[in-house]
Amino acid sequence: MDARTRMVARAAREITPGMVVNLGIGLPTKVVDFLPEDMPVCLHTENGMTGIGPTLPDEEADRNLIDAGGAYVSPIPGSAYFDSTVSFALVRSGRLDLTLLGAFEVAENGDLANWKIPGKFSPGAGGAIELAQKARRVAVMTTHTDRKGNPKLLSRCTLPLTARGRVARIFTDLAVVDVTLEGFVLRELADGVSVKEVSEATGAKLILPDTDIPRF
Amino acid sequence: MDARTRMVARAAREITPGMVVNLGIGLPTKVVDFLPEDMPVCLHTENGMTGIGPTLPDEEADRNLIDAGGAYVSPIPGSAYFDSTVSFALVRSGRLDLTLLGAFEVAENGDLANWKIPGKFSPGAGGAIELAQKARRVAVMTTHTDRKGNPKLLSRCTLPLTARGRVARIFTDLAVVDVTLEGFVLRELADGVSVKEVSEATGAKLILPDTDIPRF
Amino acid sequence: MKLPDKSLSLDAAVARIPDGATVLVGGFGVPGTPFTLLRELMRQGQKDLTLVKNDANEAGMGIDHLLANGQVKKLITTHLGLNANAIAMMNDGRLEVEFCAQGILAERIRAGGAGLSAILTDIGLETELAEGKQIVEMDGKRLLVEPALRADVALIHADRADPFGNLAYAATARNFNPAMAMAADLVIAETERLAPLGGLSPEEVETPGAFVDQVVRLSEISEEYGVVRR
Amino acid sequence: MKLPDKSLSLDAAVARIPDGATVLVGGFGVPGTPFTLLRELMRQGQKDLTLVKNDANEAGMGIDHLLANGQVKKLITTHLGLNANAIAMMNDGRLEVEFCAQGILAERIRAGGAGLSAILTDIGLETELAEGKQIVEMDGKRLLVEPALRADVALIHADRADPFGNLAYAATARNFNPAMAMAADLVIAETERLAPLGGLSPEEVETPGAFVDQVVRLSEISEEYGVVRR
Repeated sequence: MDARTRMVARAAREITPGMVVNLGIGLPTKVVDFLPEDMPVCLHTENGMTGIGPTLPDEEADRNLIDAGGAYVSPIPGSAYFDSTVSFALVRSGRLDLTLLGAFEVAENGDLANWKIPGKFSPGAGGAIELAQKARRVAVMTTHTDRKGNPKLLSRCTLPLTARGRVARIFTDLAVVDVTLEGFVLRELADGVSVKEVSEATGAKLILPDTDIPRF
Repeated sequence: MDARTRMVARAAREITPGMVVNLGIGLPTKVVDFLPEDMPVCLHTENGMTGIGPTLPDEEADRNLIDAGGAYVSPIPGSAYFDSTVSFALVRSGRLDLTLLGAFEVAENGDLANWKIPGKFSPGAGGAIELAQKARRVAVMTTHTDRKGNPKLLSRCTLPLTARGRVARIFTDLAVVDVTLEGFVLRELADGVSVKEVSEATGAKLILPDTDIPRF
Repeated sequence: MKLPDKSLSLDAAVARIPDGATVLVGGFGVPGTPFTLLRELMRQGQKDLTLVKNDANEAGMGIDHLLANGQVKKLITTHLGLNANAIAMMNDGRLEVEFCAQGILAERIRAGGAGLSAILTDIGLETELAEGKQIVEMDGKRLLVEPALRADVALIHADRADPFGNLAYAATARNFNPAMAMAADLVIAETERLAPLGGLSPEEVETPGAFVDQVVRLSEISEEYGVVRR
Repeated sequence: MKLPDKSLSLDAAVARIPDGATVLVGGFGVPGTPFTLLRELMRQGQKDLTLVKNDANEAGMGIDHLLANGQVKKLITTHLGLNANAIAMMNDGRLEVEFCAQGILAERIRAGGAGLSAILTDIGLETELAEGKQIVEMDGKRLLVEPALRADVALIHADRADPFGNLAYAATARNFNPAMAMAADLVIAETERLAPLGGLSPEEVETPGAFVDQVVRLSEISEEYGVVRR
């Protein structure tokens, strides 16, 4: 497995039996492939479905059945379709146990920026603000640094925020990092990555736990 | 036809093709029997149905299908069932063309009191406040006087209000009376009733039109 | 991946309701009232309940059992007209009653289920129902703040369900059930028919199971649903 | 008594839309977008429209035709990410765009359809989306006032309908359609299948016909619904 695949596989283990989970567009949707077949879990997509089944090839696709990212998905036994008001009622009222989201920046105080780069990219936030603000637990999946090597885990976000203080955990290609009252705490290391590498790639203080740091 | 039946038959003529109509509990529901069979009209009941069909005898009743007054009703082709939020969305958003309501008191300024007699009868207003406040047209059906002979059409209501200034027309056993900016205007007289009788039974000034007063 | 199973026995589901709970109860008159859950709640005897229901059923039926049994301290409702016991208890000061316009009660519950804080409305302005309520001005218009009503528990009656808690309703037995089924931390649905997962089509589901915590299959239909001969 | 017939031809229905109208447009991506109504609106050329839609479709599809044709002065939306034309027009100042959080846009429209004046919510507080919005304090908490969004016209895509305007939808082609179908003074629904009265069961109706003004039966399914191969 490459670093990205390991990150996805590790993030999948964040999902525990019984959860209702929304997987953000992009990397997070890949998590589906790593969920145990018999695990009781309910996937939600904000365009109006719970119980998301496998993505279908074009020739088997139902033109009326997509997820929020536009992928042609399928139902499983117990799926339900509903409209946008019900879909976000579920998000805002606390019925979403977990959301996994992408990020431009995450701060050590749990702030998240993932929808706007002023002057460069501002297509609107879609459902991200409500997912980030209201899911019971918010975790982020992102490369540890951007394409130019700049850190995405920062002491403070510089971009317009999606939500304040809501990110609990970050999965990257290098590490699993928790957001605590004291700041970023390193919880796990990717195979072959050193503490020093993670520290240098992080734009804020990285607290090391007293205990052993597991590998993933 | 007795006076009450004539009132009901006259009120039925208030309903014109294409309307969405809510008939209040009691006398107003009797209006159904006087609607032409081929008239295009949609009856609404606030517990969650449009397209109300005939009331059924007990032995043919569906235990899950009642109107807001508890009568066992039936569907017609094109009926729809919906929940209470949708039902009152229809009322409040202006989709209800007409409601016919009962009254304790109606005032010459269009105020309506039909839900509470302090110290005697205060079971709650149910859906009456929204019906009276938001139907595009509000008409009242009531006996002209109460059981003791006291007028129910007054210069001002004495009881707690259901809605202010919303009643447009009143059907009674004696007359059809409109609420205008000048006050009550006599529009029609029941068969065998004199202008004097109506005036005496009315607790406010009754304006007579310049034109002939039709009989019903 | 498969969807979780939330089916539970009647007594175990109702045992999750604590004393002092605020409880939403579905139904408008008879249809949609969760009579079996209510009867079990009477049997278990949880106290100091605040009930939220469109009406108080009729004397000797539904929530009237809980009222008569002294389990209810407050009732939030729209109309008590068919229950003389409830009116008497209210008049005697044995029951605190808060009245709400029917559609506004539905919207307050829905707002609770939708994670909103309140709605702004002109319904009830210039009537007694506005007394004591917060007023907000918007675009020069005075509006009432009607706070969202979210509860500890919702008791729901469904026509059909699956073990994940997907629910469908019959005819005018919908009424307050769909909104209430979204608006509590513990949503318990009794169902006349329990299909296996996949037994309800995704199109016919009216309350998605993600809102529902426990599903109780009725072993018999309460005789209180019988057609009332008046 | 029978229910009124609201079926109308495509051109006559769309001809009821005036210049300057605010128009709600159903759909989330492709599913549920009323492509045929939109194409006719482009053909007829009504101007100065304010559109409300979850997204701007993709370049060369749906509302992008209206944007390219210069018929739209303002767009209220949640996300333009898939339409580079729309982003370019916004960046060049040729299109005014108002962004709204997705679920709040849905709730604002629903509030318009439910005859409410506004909702109070904490969504977007302490973000850019809160800028310039009215704030209300309730129980010591600051909340945003999000005004109801009611429009002149709603363009809806249904899977099935009857002549009274009762509507049912397919799978995730629901999205914004049910809320929008309640929230305009002129609601026009195109439908893939038009059943006779009674052809939809009262249980399967999702939008009651009382909210709908005109029903247009599609003579063919727009090729824009074809599965997008990316």
